[in-house]
Amino acid sequence: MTKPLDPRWAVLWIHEAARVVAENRTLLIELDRAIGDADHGENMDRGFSAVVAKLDAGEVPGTPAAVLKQVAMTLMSTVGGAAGPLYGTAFLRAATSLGDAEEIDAAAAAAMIRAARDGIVARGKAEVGDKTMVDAWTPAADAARTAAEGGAGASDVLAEAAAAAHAGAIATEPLIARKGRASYLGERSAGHRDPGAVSTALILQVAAETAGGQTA
Amino acid sequence: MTKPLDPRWAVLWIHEAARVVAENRTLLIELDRAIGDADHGENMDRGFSAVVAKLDAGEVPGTPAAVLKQVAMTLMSTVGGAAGPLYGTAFLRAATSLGDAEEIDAAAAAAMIRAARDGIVARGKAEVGDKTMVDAWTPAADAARTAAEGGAGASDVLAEAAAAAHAGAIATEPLIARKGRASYLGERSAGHRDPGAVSTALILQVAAETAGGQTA
Amino acid sequence: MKKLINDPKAVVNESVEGFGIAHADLVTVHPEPLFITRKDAPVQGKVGLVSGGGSGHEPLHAGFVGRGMLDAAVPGAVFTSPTPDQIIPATTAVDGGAGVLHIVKNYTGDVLNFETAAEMAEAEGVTVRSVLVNDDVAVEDSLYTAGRRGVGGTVLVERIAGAAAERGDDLDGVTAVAQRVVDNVRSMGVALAACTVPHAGVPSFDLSDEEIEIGIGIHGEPGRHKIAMENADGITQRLLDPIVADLSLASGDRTIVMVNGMGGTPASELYIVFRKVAQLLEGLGVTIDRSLVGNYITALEMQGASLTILRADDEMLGLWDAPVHTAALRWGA
Amino acid sequence: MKKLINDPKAVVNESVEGFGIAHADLVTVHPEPLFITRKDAPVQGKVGLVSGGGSGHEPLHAGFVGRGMLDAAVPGAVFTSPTPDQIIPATTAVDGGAGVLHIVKNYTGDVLNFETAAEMAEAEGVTVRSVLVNDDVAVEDSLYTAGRRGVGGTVLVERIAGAAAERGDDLDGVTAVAQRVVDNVRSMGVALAACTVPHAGVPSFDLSDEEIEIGIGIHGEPGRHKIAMENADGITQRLLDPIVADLSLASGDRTIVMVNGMGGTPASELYIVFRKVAQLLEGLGVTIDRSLVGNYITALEMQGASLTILRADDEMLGLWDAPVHTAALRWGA
Ligand SMILES: Nc1ncnc2c1ncn2[C@@H]1O[C@H](COP(=O)(O)OP(=O)(O)O)[C@@H](O)[C@H]1O
Ligand SMILES: Nc1ncnc2c1ncn2[C@@H]1O[C@H](COP(=O)(O)OP(=O)(O)O)[C@@H](O)[C@H]1O
Ligand SMILES: [Mg+2]
Ligand SMILES: [Mg+2]
Ligand SMILES: [Mg+2]
Ligand SMILES: [Mg+2]
Repeated sequence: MTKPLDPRWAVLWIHEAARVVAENRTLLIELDRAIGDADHGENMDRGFSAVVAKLDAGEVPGTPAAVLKQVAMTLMSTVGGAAGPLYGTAFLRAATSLGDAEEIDAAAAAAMIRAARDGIVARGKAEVGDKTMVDAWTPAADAARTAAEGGAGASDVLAEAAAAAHAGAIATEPLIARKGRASYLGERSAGHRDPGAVSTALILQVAAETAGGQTA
Repeated sequence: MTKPLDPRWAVLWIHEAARVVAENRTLLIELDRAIGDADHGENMDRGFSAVVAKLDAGEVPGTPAAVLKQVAMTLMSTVGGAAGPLYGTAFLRAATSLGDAEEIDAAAAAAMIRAARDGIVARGKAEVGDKTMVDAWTPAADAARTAAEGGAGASDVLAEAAAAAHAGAIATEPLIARKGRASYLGERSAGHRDPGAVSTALILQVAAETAGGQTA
Repeated sequence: MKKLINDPKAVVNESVEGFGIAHADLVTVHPEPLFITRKDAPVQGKVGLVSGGGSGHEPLHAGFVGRGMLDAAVPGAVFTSPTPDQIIPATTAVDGGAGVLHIVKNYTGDVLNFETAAEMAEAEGVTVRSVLVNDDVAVEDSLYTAGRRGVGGTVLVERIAGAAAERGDDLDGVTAVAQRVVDNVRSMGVALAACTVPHAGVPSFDLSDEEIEIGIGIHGEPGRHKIAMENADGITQRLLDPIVADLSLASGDRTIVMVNGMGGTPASELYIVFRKVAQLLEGLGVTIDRSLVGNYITALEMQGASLTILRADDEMLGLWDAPVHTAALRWGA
Repeated sequence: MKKLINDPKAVVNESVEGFGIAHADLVTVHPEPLFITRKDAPVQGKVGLVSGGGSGHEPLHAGFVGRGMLDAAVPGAVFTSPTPDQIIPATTAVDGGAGVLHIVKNYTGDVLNFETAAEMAEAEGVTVRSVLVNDDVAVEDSLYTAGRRGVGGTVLVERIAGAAAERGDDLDGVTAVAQRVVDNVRSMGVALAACTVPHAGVPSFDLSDEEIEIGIGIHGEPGRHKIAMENADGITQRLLDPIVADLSLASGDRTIVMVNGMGGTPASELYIVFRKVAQLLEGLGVTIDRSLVGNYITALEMQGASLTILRADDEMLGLWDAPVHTAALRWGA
């Protein structure tokens, strides 16, 4: 039951992202409380609520890229903190990578996730293993490419990306943070999952679900 | 086993008063915490420690009055709060009432307690039933007079005073305070004993004990 | 009990010592017996202003020693009035020949100790007057009780009387201005959580997570009653109403408003309270001509706030604006 | 959670609104997007100073807007950096033609949002420079981490750079002075109890009655490590030592010292800490030439304190003394 990844899908994805972020607001706050400043859930919820309000107020844009660009601008101006510019850049680069295509195919889906990931790295200068959202986005981008190269459909590309992001988020648990607020804790940051990696996994998961994708 | 109420007794009494106050420091703080500002035990302990230090540093004065005058001055300059001036005045008036007698007889003992009580009322303007130390001192003064008039010895006069002060302190429990800090609580002050009445009973009790007095 | 202290018995001495080092340009600390004077005391020909009381209310009183405010502050033990042997030398030290005004908060202990000290200072040749601050509307004022407590209004009395003394008013004049402030200032406080007196080691009252104490003073005493927790706007209304009623504030009245933190409440919350006070007074047609928002008269680390309102006239506003230079209040200098 | 607030989501807006009413003579509050400018902004020909960051650190930053300090403050949500759409108009609003300096505390979020805003403001024709405050010695400074945090030193940077701007230094000059302060200021903090972020509703970390957190920041983060509770003198030594080491403070050095309360600690305790700092520095032959003791950069109602030391030169001391008139820091005006 895969769907065409058109602008209406993009809007649906973002609606679901807002829902899953709201649902996990407390979890994300708790994760951030342990190694940060207890606001990631609040920041993301505030941002995605604003995004949904904005999307609902207008017509559905003509391309997926136009949807994601709007998402980027709204996140940038409502999330704040580290996550705001990082997610903002991620969605902006994702939008740019899509050009004015009306539908996203498998290669485009993989490229979109890669672009998002590269944008985050460009802004935040974190590497894999620094215990940040990069530890979810990087395996996601890798898995998406592998799936696309292996002939998977666009929705399954998203499903592989989501699964990899999820595994990546879990794998942040033992790491000692070297970027972001958690780095101030030094060794005390080990033993907790990174909140931004977890929110990344949640957002990619609903991308896959709304697209109807399945992992191989 | 009654003793002559001479200057050495006065010094002994005050030493015992310091001990009993120190022993009951926490109790007096707790009582004051309930309806005041949690310092009565600390204030009295600070004051009586200073009194003992002062007495120990010098010769035993020639008269009981001289001892009590020194106690008064030291309490006045170390206790602070409401209790400082009130106990200071009480000991000062008690000293004055004794003149330069070298020993305290039954009539003098009764007069001393009356003088102390009247000094407190003159300074603090509280009446019986206002839930203050006056509710211990007043029955003490009355009982002392009755005992002296009934032919009791000086030490038994003190014992009757102490017993009456104790009963008076207990009887403050249901009262609503109309003077002192507890009055700010209005009806919430009922249900707790007045700390100053309790410290009064303790101090009079060791007066009687050191004198070897017994109640009838 | 966790506090940034060494020995509970040394809290006042060590704290005042640190204060004296930090503000050596403004004050002199006299250690034994303990009191604080402004650096240039006695100021010849100026009425001297002395206040004092238990410690734990910082910046009151030492933080208000300096030009345009107090000449001396006399700190007692925590929440315990100072003794006459401190108040007497503080009084004589700031007498510049024009007499000294004692600003006394209405507590039995403060009243008795200042009374004794005034008598003795007079015996030493200093003319002393007293003014009794009793602004707390949480407490019933009656002949048969200890009367209302002195709380936040004290700050305003010290500032305005201090300005009057600085401009050269004589003792009667300064006393009259101080009394006029007392007559026109009222306060009301609330606690969200108690404080812990160092020598006691346990919180001064018990309060559940859903309760607050309305009508508290500044000594960690329980208030007039416990009520269920409310939002800031609701609490503010409860603080304001009895003050407005007691002062009969009406349209056209001008005021100086202080929203004071009890020590453990963040400034952001005090401004939320101030916002509501401003809205409510505007609704009544009462103007806020000057204001203070912050920690001015505290109860250690108590969480809560108090509201103080002075119905001000031209002279009070003029005196308010005159230069003041103390550790905790400074402008025009 | 008991707080003097209404809606957790409205805390910042309502608080800033109250602040704007209380200080209407000093500042203008721009509500949508939220930022605060000094009343007379833009000052023609003067370099504009903009700072900002998460809320909950009051009086930082809005309390430091005014003559001789900041031209604009940009408050984010509690403990959350503000967004570019707030920073950009704040920047353009205070550009008097001489360019704008962004004073940014070193947190990923603050850095990224100010970076974006600077780019966009430049695109609108404003010359923007940035200085990054990173004074917290609790955090290792390394190329492979986010570097040290910006904490108490920010207050000193804002004051001294503000004075330089006020006297007419150009953008390069103001930036250079600000950077010199950054290079010479270090801080270290301790928490005795956590704070509660309104939207989170639970304390930001758990601490037993016998433990304290050493090396905390200003966001309710846990510190570098927990240690057993100590007395004030012992804790002060732990705050001072790493600062002295990092700055290589030595006999003859002159300093500006700030003992800062985290929001829930009484002033009396801060002075006890200051007393010990003064004793220890005197022992090292280091002089305290100026000092601040009080709540200047807080973490809501957190109990604890931080120590900030700036190795000062003549120019810094001169700029420090220049008139400043803001809600939270005022002298000479
Ligand atoms: N330099 C960085 N690169 C990539 N991600 C980062 C970086 N710094 C922080 N993050 C991510 O941001 C998340 C925190 O976001 P949030 O709590 O909303 O902001 P803040 O840290 O400013 O409070 C972290 O969990 C981490 O995943
Ligand atoms: N007006 C008064 N007359 C007599 N006793 C009083 C009066 N006011 C207070 N007291 C006594 O003082 C006691 C409190 O003393 P203390 O706690 O040491 O001083 P403070 O009330 O200043 O903290 C009360 O328990 C009461 O017995
Ligand atoms: Mg965070
Ligand atoms: Mg008491
Ligand atoms: Mg007391
Ligand atoms: Mg944050």
